[in-house]
Amino acid sequence: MQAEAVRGNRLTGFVSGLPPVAWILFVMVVVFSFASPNYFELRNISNIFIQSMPLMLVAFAQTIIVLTEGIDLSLGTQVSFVSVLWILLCQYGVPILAAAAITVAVSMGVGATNGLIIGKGKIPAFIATLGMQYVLYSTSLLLTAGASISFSDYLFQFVSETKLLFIPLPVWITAVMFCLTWVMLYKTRLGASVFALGGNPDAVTLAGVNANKSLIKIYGFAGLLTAVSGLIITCQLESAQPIVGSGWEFEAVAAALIGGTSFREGKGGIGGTILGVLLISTLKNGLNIARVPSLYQSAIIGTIILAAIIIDVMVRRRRNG
Amino acid sequence: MDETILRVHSITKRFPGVKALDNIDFDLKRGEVHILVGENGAGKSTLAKVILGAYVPDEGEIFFEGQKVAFKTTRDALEKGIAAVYQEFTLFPYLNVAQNIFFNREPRNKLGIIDHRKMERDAAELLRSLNCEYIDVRAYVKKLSVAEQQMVEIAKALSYSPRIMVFDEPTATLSEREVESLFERIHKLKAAGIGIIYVSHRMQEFKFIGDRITVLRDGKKIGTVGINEVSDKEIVKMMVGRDISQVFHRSANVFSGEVLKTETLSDRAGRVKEASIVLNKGEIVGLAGLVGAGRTELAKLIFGVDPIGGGKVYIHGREVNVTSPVHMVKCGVGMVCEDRKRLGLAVNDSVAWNIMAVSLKKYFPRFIIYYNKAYDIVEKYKTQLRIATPDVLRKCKFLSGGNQQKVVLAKWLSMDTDILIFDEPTRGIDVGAKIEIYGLMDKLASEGKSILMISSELPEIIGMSDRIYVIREGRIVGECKRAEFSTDDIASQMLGIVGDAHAS
Amino acid sequence: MKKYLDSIKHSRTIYSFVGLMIMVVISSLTVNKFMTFDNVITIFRQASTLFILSAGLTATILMAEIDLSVGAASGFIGCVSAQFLKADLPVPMVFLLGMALGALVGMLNGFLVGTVKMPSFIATYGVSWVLAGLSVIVMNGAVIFGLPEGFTWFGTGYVGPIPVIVIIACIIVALVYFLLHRTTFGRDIYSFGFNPDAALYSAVPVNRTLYAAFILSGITAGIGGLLMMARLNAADATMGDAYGMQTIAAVVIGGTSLLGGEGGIVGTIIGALLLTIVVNVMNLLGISSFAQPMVVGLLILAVVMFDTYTRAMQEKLIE
Amino acid sequence: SSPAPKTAQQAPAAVADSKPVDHSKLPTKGIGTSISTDVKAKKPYKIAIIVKNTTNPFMVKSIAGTQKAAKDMGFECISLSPARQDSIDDQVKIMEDAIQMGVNGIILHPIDSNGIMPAIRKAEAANIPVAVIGTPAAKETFLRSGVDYTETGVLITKAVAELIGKKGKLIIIEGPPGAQNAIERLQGIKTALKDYPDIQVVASQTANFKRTEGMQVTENLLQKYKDVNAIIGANDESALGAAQAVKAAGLSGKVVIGGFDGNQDGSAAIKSGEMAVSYNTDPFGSTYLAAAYIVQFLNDGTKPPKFFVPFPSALDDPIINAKNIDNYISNIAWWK
Ligand SMILES: Nc1ncnc2c1ncn2[C@@H]1O[C@H](COP(=O)(O)OP(=O)(O)OP(=O)(O)O)[C@@H](O)[C@H]1O
Ligand SMILES: Nc1ncnc2c1ncn2[C@@H]1O[C@H](COP(=O)(O)OP(=O)(O)OP(=O)(O)O)[C@@H](O)[C@H]1O
Ligand SMILES: [Mg+2]
Ligand SMILES: [Mg+2]
Repeated sequence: MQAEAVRGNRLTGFVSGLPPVAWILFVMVVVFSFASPNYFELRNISNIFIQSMPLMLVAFAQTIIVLTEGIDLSLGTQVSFVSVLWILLCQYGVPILAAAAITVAVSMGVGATNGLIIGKGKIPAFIATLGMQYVLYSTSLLLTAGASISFSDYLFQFVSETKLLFIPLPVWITAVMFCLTWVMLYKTRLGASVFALGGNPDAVTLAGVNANKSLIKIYGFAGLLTAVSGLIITCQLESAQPIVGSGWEFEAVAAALIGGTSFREGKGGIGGTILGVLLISTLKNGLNIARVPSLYQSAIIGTIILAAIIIDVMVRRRRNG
Repeated sequence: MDETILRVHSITKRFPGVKALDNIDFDLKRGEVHILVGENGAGKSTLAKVILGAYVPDEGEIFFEGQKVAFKTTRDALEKGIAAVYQEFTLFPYLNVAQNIFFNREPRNKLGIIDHRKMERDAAELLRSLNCEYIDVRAYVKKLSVAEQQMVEIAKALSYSPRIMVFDEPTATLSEREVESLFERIHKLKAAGIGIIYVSHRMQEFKFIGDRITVLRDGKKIGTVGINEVSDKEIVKMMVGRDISQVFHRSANVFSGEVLKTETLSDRAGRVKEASIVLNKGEIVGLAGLVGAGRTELAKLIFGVDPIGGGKVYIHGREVNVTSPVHMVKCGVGMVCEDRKRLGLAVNDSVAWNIMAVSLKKYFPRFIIYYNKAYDIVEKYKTQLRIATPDVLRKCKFLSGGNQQKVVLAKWLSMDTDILIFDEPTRGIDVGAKIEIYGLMDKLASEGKSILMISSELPEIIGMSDRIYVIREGRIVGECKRAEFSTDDIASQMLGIVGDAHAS
Repeated sequence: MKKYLDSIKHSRTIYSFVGLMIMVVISSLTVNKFMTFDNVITIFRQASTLFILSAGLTATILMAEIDLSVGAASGFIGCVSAQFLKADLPVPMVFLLGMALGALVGMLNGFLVGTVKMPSFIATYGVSWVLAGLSVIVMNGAVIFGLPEGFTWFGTGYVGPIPVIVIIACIIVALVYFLLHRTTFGRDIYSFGFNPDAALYSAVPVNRTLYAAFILSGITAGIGGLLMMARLNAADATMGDAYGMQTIAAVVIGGTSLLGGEGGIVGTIIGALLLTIVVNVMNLLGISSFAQPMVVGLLILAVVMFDTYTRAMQEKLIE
Repeated sequence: SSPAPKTAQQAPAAVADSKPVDHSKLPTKGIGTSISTDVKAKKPYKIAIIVKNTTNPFMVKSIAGTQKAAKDMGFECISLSPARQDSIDDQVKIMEDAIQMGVNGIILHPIDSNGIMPAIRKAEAANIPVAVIGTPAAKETFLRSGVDYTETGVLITKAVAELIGKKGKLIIIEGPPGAQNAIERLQGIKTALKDYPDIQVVASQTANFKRTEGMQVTENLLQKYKDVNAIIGANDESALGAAQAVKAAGLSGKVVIGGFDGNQDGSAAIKSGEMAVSYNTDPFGSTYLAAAYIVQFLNDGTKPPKFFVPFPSALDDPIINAKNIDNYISNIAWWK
């Protein structure tokens, strides 16, 4: 009996210790399952996952940047830029995988440039990346003359439609990137500097770390994640859309914050971000499946996301006393 | 080669508005503890940081083991084996203890992957050597107490296996037990031939661990002496630059009527416990206590910055509902904060607007500002307090510490409140400015203003106060009138010990 | 001398002004019809919405906060007001309601930032998301047009050779200038922006000031939305979208620092003019509109970098 | 010199046979809100109408057209729109959601010809017929309806050219760069202009289908080209913006303005003389027609006579001008 009581306590302890986003997500899934019969089906769940992968990667990128007390407003346009660059290179006759590699490298370069402007140039991240956002937006439009551009290759279909052990390839790719990011964050010095920069930037320098170099690497790593996101969305749309990623940077911040990452003290991590992104995709998908008129959807989504962030802020404040 | 491990030759370092170090010579031998003392702002931390590569000196040279070195960053110094416990908080709240201790030096494999297990083992061992095995190496630093955090800072510095260690006020936030462990460790380091630079204000520590002592004042070196060659009194005299009696001037005053009274005042965090104090018209009341005793917390409660947990505040005999500084200023209370740059001033704003910050609504109750009038007011206080600035529109960050403090005082003088709380009013300013401020406080009191003064400098608090409250761990533990003042008594009350084992 | 207690003399606005002058000279040389009276009036007329929207925003940015909801709020208020006009409410009433609605939006932002203590960046973005969604609902997918003459006059009418909307913009800018630079409220904003903690200890009513700044930003967003609609003689749900980031660009290019305290409304006007001239000139030169955001982005980076550089230089000099 | 980027222009759908289908062969009668049909659904099918956004009346009336069709024919209409206006990846997601909901047919306004293809393939794999309206998909689907954009461009340009006496200066206000329909329409305009060598295009700039931008661009251009004779806006909204600017510049009556869509405000402008011509693009009727074809197919497998059934087409007298405006407003207009 006593053992049971202990276990009960542990369970309630575990449950009440869960981040608020887990709760909201759970409630949402229950509500949608009741609201529509074909909601809780494997195919739909799989849909939600596939649909959220590109945003998920951008949200990982945004999370590590927010952890450094930064922000990257150019992530969305980076996705578009990557997509455009890849297809363009293919159209010029570069082999598709080589083109992808070049694209990834360029994207990391773009990220690193952000880091350079912020660190060396001592420009607030908000402004530096706002400038970069405008520049990349223009670049993508100029490169494509504003139109979507396409290239046909079996690779696109292969990536977006193959399943390995019942799990679609984009999910695998994202999982791999998650592991990579996780290892970077928790198992390398760069990762430690992410939390350190957000927690106590002056002390980073005192510890003999070149903070500017770290920023360049961190934003460069974000560029890597965005690049993969751009490649996946290109495969999913089998074409490059010059403005496809616009606005993702904000959804990504929202996901990170809903997931418990905070702009202060280097607090948070990418685990919560997964839930944050899933919350946003579940919401969008559920509203459609439950046939909520599209007219009302945008306002509903906005309100719920705002509410989720408020709840997260409040609950954590209460927990920390 | 002689046993000097480090030599600093005519170092000068300037900051906007101050010469923090002026032509300083300094040396450190193997296996010695070299103590650096001086008043707040004397330049101790700056000297330490120059040695550590955190600041690049404007002039001068540094020799490490006879070799000239030019550190550009702390990394350069760390590579030579010069590590430090800084005065500031240098930990990262959301990294764990082990990660903090080995930050940027984590053991890793060829792929760059950190070996957490080894790191945690090493961290635990280090902490054990400091008698701190109770600190969980996997806990976020954020969750530790202030003292525990300080021990982690010390462990972090030790983990570099340095050849020179710099301790900048390491004991300020430690309890006795931890101080003992630290000293034990310092003695071991000494025995191992490591040179130690030790910055502290606590005189009683000097004799216990020190070998030589260097006194700084206003960025200048006053002298270096063997620890056994001087008395505490002489050290104080070197620090202050003149006899204490010359510095403090207090006119005899008659006090009439209570202006401020607190009744069992407590905060919510438990740092202030049932404090009852009284302040009379025309009186200067000192609040003595160790760093962390809760003096600032009490002041913040009275000024309405922090929410009150229990108790009452009376002003002119009437109970007031302490809600916010806005309200307390209306009730006639003003506060000069201890942290000038963070809380006292908008350093990027001009002198003029800083002076007007509080009193603006008093002079311009109808919302609209008339520049001519504002300008006249600013000029008046600039002249009255002799604030040295070529232009009242100059940003405060370009002023020296003393002048900055005068700006803060001008801000409150222009508001003309009856009650003033001065928290460390002379921290980090030169002696000249100090004397001016003491004179001003005396004048204010004789004009019938009441002052509650918090200070960590006993001579100052004894020299200026009409009455003193001693506060320890959030409680008022003693009260004495000017006639009964005795350094010994007050110090032992502050420390919570009975007897006279302490320096006079 | 006494006059210059005003912070303008000491702010970086001067660099933005030099930038504007350089731009004007280059434009006059490259575009032959640039310095005509008509074109100047056109530029001002086009910039007037931006003037109004970014005027209130300047106050929030001076406090080191940001209001990303300006564009969405102006669009939303425009949409709601269009419905009011359709319901035959009198024009002055619609203006009042529009401003009240703006104040309400500002209050919501103030609540989230000041009371809930969310970062303003994300709070106002959330609010803008909700408002954009509400605009869609309010319009129900329609475009409202054919607004009463008495109303569209504010957007399209002229007093002599000067468009009414330019006059209104100037009045609002003057009012905000007065508020920011000549009142105790304005000083509170600056105090807060320079150092919120010091402001608290200086008995500045910090939360009230924060609310007030967001409310100001909401009200100007409301007026901007109304005039945008009057100028277009129509309202649609997406009309405010373009202004979300453009207003911030105007403020930043005008030399107001996102770190708070530095800058002011004069800079914002210059920033807004610069942005408008860039678009105007690119149109006149027939340059692809795709390149416009690039120019804006580079302008933002250039201004801020130049500012940071000169600041560092000045600090060295004073030492 | 670089090869021009390959755009969806080269996709097969765009070159599909776009000859109008004889009225008598259509399953529907009439046009605009008066459209009707004899087709009845044999089962209560679920048919989804997926639009680009919910802010444009054109899209909203597409939904309305499907809803009327649902009532007339007896099926269930599900309307969906991207949460982020005009976002292609959101549109792909809602296509997938629709498939998940088990719809029997989809009527779709694709945001992008190429980007929508994977989603269309998924629908087809699930045996769901997809009828596209307006912007075509990159490959042939069950049906394409709505207007032939190239044709609209040609016809409006001809109408404008005749009104200015086949010579003079012309400003083109383009649609959103890259938007399929805008590209085709511009193509049509340029094709038609080949027949009018005396008409000179002095400027061609984008206004993104928006009234504000149409106004600003025109304001700026009018500084330089005060003597312009005509302006063609890529849709009514941008043309209305241009009209606003022309009015503000005091050039009312001197500039012939043409637009496309025949929307409510555009119609009013034609009536008041501020605009000269527009083209009835009838979203209401085209989705209704698409729905009728889908229901026929679901009933008994009947396929449309060919892939692209333009509607309204030249046969429907789509040009709206001062002469027929009253009839258009009272009997035909899709926006009522
Ligand atoms: N980063 C800085 N920027 C500007 N001024 C500085 C800076 N650091 C120190 N100062 C100034 O240099 C002088 C010496 O400061 P320092 O910190 O060395 O004093 P200290 O002796 O360590 O005092 P304390 O006992 O308070 O720690 C002070 O006037 C201080 O205000
Ligand atoms: N128990 C505690 N837990 C956490 N922080 C503490 C504790 N006690 C003190 N501190 C911190 O130590 C610092 C000094 O504390 P406090 O202001 O109460 O002391 P004080 O008597 O005013 O000393 P001083 O004015 O010399 O700093 C503050 O920053 C406070 O937050
Ligand atoms: Mg110090
Ligand atoms: Mg204190």
